Amino acid sequence: MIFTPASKVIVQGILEPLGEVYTPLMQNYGTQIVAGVSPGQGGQLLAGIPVFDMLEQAISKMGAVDTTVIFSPPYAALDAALEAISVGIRQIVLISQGIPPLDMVHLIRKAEATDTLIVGPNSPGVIVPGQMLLGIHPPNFYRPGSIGLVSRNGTLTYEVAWALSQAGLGQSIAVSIGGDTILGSTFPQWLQILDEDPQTDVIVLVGEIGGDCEEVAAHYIAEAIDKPVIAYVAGRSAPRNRRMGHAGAIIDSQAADLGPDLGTAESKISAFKRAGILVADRPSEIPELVKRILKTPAKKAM
Amino acid sequence: MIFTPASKVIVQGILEPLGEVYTPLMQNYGTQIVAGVSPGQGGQLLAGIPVFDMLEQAISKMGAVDTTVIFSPPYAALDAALEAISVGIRQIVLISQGIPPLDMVHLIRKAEATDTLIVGPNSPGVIVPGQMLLGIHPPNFYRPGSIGLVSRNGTLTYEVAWALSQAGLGQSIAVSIGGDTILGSTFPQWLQILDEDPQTDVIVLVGEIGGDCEEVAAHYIAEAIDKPVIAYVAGRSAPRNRRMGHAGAIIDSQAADLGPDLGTAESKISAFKRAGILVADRPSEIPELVKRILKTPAKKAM
Amino acid sequence: MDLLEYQAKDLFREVGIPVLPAQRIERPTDLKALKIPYPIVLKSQVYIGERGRVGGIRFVNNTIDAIAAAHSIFNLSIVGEYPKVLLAEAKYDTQQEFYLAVVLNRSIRRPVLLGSKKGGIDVQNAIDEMQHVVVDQDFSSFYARRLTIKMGLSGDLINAVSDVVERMYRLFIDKDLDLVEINPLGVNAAGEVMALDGKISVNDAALGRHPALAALDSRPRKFVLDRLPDSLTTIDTDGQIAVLCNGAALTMATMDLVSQSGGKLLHYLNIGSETHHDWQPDTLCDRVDQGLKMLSQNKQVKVILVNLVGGTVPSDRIATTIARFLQRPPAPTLAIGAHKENLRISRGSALPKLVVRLLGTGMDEAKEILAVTPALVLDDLDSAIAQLITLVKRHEG
Amino acid sequence: MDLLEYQAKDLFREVGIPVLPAQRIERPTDLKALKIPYPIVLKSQVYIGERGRVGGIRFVNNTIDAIAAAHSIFNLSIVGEYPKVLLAEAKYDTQQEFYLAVVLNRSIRRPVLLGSKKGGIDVQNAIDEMQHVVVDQDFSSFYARRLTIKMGLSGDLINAVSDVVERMYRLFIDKDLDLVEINPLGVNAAGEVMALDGKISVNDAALGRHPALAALDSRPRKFVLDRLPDSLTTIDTDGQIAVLCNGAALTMATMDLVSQSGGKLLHYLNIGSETHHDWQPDTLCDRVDQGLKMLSQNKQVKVILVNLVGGTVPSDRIATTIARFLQRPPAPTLAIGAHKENLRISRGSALPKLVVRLLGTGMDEAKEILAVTPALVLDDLDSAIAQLITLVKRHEG
Repeated sequence: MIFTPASKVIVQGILEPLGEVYTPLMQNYGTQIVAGVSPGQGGQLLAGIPVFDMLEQAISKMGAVDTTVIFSPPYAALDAALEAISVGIRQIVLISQGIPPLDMVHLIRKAEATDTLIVGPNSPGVIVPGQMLLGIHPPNFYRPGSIGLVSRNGTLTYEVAWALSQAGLGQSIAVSIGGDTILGSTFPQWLQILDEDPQTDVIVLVGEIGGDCEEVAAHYIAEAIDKPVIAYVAGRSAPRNRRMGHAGAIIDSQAADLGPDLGTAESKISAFKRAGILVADRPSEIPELVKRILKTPAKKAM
Repeated sequence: MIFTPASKVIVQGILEPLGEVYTPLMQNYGTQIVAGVSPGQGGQLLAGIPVFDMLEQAISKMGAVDTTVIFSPPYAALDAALEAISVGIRQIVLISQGIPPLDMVHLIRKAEATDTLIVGPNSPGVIVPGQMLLGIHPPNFYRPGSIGLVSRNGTLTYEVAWALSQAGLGQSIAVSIGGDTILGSTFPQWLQILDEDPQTDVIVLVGEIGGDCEEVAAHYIAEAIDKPVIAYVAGRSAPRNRRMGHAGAIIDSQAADLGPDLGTAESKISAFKRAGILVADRPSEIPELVKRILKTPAKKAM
Repeated sequence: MDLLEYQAKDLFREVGIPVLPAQRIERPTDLKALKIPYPIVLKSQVYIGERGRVGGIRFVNNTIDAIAAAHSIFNLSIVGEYPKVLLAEAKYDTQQEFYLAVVLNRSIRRPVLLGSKKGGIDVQNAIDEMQHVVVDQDFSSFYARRLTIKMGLSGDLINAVSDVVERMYRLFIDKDLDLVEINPLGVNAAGEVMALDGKISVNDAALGRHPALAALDSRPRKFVLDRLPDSLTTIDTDGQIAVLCNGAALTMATMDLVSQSGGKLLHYLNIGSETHHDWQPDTLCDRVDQGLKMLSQNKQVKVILVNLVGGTVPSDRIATTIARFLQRPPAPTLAIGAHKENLRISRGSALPKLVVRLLGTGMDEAKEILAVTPALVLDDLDSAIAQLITLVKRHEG
Repeated sequence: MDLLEYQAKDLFREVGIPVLPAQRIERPTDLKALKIPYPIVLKSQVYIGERGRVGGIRFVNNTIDAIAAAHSIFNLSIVGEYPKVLLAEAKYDTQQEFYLAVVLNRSIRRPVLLGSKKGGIDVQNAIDEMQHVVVDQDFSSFYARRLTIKMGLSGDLINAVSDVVERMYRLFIDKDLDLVEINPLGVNAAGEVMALDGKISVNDAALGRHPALAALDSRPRKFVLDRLPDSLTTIDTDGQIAVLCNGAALTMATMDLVSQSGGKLLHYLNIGSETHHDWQPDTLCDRVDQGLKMLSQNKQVKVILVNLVGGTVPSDRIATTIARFLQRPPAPTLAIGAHKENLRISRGSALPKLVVRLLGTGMDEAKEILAVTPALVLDDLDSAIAQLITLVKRHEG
């Protein structure tokens, strides 16, 4: 597992409104937040956490950290992430939405060159129920357990986590790769992490319309994932060519870049079904399908 | 040795005037030039060498190459070098002068990330006497032998090579790192290569005023080089703050960046002397010093 | 945000992409001060494509014909849109027409250069021969040359076309574009190239750092970060249901459940998630209030399903907001139909019924607060949907 | 290429670095049309620094004083340079003055950000507190912040100053600068920053791709790639020797040998190396001819040492060029002394003696060709130097 309670965490943009609300919540949940950064506001304290002007000052005082959670304003997020990479941080959680896509392209190239894991942007981050929170997941919807939950949205992820928890199905880890068009990590990356995680028995993937993430994930699951996967796709009734609220969820075929049907719920559901993956019709069906799978012996041998 | 007669070589900017003059000379000397590139002029032949519009076309037809010699115009040289790196070439010889320094900064970052050796710019390149020529060294001044010759200039390098050859001292390899301010490789890099080269017994370093290449080299030789080194520095009588003809040879202390004396001939000669390196007072003294060294037993044990 | 053709060409001119001499025409009489020699072409400046097929592009040879043509183009609606300005442009004799574009590919997360030797009006032709070059590392000119070679160009055209592609790419990066397209790039007998039509989309999220571009479009934004949309989307014109949720995927999942249960949805409203850097707990309550007002202004909405999955805001605070909304004296409402003409104001109509499903902390208090209001409160989503459908059927029956 | 202060500030304004309201004054009467309110400062626009100490900067409170001050600044030579234009600028009340610069460090081969909390006229103060930040990878704002932290700034000044540094860096990259410097950056009581003086050097090799910048300086270039210099540098005003070589280091080595042998060098001329992409064999011969003409125009030159180490051009071709030069009827010559006033034209004076040392192919033929001329031909450099010294002594003796 990459995210353990022993991980030391820094918060960039800690004095942004969102940082001020969520940093104490993360800390209360058990996350070891050693410092915060807000350029020009160094010297303050938030919930007892010292705030610095720069990451390198924080690290020279507080020691090395493993992970940063970034609440910086969207046009400052790329710089915050590059600053983190420059001081050797290799796990970055980007919460803010509205980061320009070309900033993400720049960051992804840098992350690839330095083997850095990026979560987000426009993501509630990562939660390891009962252990640590890196972001804004509402902890009360989660319970410790063995379901790995991966999505690219926020509140629907909480809804599904709650449905699982209510059904007695706790979660090993839950992550949203984020709702923007250009994302720092991909479904295959996280499916691989969950496949290798000894705490995880079943993977639940919550998808939605737009792009081809789910199609790619379905293909990857069929090829490389041994653990059982349950999928759900939101947006069957969404109108075409309408942005549903975040940049990621739009079905379009700009400049002949995507096939005309790629990105629809039908395309995604049929990709999962072709790959032999069970698809839930509604959120409440997800726990039912997980229970059915847990009762049947594993389909694939290791 | 990195440059062997078996190396396959491509010439970029082969149909530039300089390329048209020197490519046949390189080929006659035994260099295996498999193809040339000149964008927009693909399909032609030069001295029997096929010319392509792009490197990847050349490689897909002629097979992989080890080294590229670039004669492209100065503002097209960065792109040519990046094109070479993108197809996996890891040895680049830049002949053209006038490449903007910031283009070199960009290229050096890329070269460092991909472990690519850059010679030049504003350099006659590399010659392995009797075996291969990568650039514009006049071959008739060189003889095969065991002196490794490294410089950052052109015609003075030929002069020294001729003096050595006349004295019966052939060369294992001769390289000029180039006369511009920002160079793709450094004296320490080449001193290391020559130190490790089994064909090389003595190293001759031909320096000149400007910058701190020689000071850095002197320090590096004292720290890391086991073979004997003879140095020569041109420019004892050069006026201050006058560009002598290429961008590299100017003594300046812009924006408090260099100490006021750094870059003078005195500074360089005394750095060599402090490091215990013999310094020739004139080019004709170089062969005398080499002979003296070859007669005395090696000062440093391996 | 899309730009009009003349705005795209202004940017092309700035970065050295060849465009024809041209002049903006804001009224037909502007043609009397035309500085371009005849013959010219007059082009309707609308956001919709394919204007040529419906008469939005006219070739004219003199001022009298030009003024007449301008009058008719100004009065020509193209899929409902009238031009505010025309572009008068010199003519160009093309021998070949190419398609060129730079677009961000979200799947491979890199910009992609697109090029086709068969550009022009017939898009399918262009697509059939489309070549792709992924710009996987820092851009350099060779990526543009690679595209031209894949397109099958040779000789001087390699350098002429790759120079245009390179400038398109720089524009794409400098201005945070989602798309820059030239179709067609005309090639004349001398091998000179000319951007004859162009399309540019600026990334909405990046508009804040390009104020000059943002100022080019005065229309209300379809979707603006950090605030509610200016207008509602109609899903089913017969629908009587509206849903109000927080978060895009939750909104879609809720809409799916309504549709799967046979409900007809008129409107949906996503009041946004909590991933804005300047989000504060008050933001959510303010938007619930504004959202309920927006949805209840259309009297065709009979039932609103509120489905909010809470983060930090306790449910009782949200319940208080909803209760306050329900207690307010009814405001004048607006029936928003498909056409402007149907707009009419009706006073004193009743508020829609509310089915409220909140997930979060403080649920007991929330229920207490809403118990004294007409709102129906349910704990789980499936029950809320069932209740919604029952209510709608009761209303219809 | 250096820019004048007002040219540097125009670039600052373009990229959003705060500068004061200012106006160019080309003649004192321009001050009558001044748009900036008094008091103002008038600044001599010369390339030399330290103009303040010699009266090149004056504060004035009204038009009459301003015109008088302008007259005196226009007539004030600063180390030999008269201003063509003055800069009239508003006054600024500074509380602190910082030094900021971006410069390319040739040793570490990266741009470096420089900053000092003690800017202003006393450069030594700035240097004592100078902080360095190497931009080792792609630039991002945090490099600029790092500089401000190292400078010891805190609070809002961190963001205000790092914003200026960031804009300086973008300018440095976009315009291929060797140096961009702000000294001082003024900070007023409200914590606002202002670039009060600025210096920009554009890299000469890159000027070809910045035509707008190249056009800012009409003075003849000291050194231009691809052609000979416009004027000769004088080393020793008593000297009678000139050397002509190909290549900078060879020129320097040859000068060193002359000097080591007790020769007094008047001029040197490096006719360039063969690393121009458009170099052709004819280039060398043309330059030998032009170079010999340049050097022999000064009748103080008694002996020219030609030392050419050949690449591809056979020595006999070079010898033919030299022979032709020597056979040409003597042209009017110019005595170039240290001062303009000494310029005089003398006709029919004899050509200088030539000592020729060529290294390359075709040496036998070369010697034959030169045997019939007054030139002395030698095989090795040391002998050529010895011959040169003998000739000079004979001339003196």
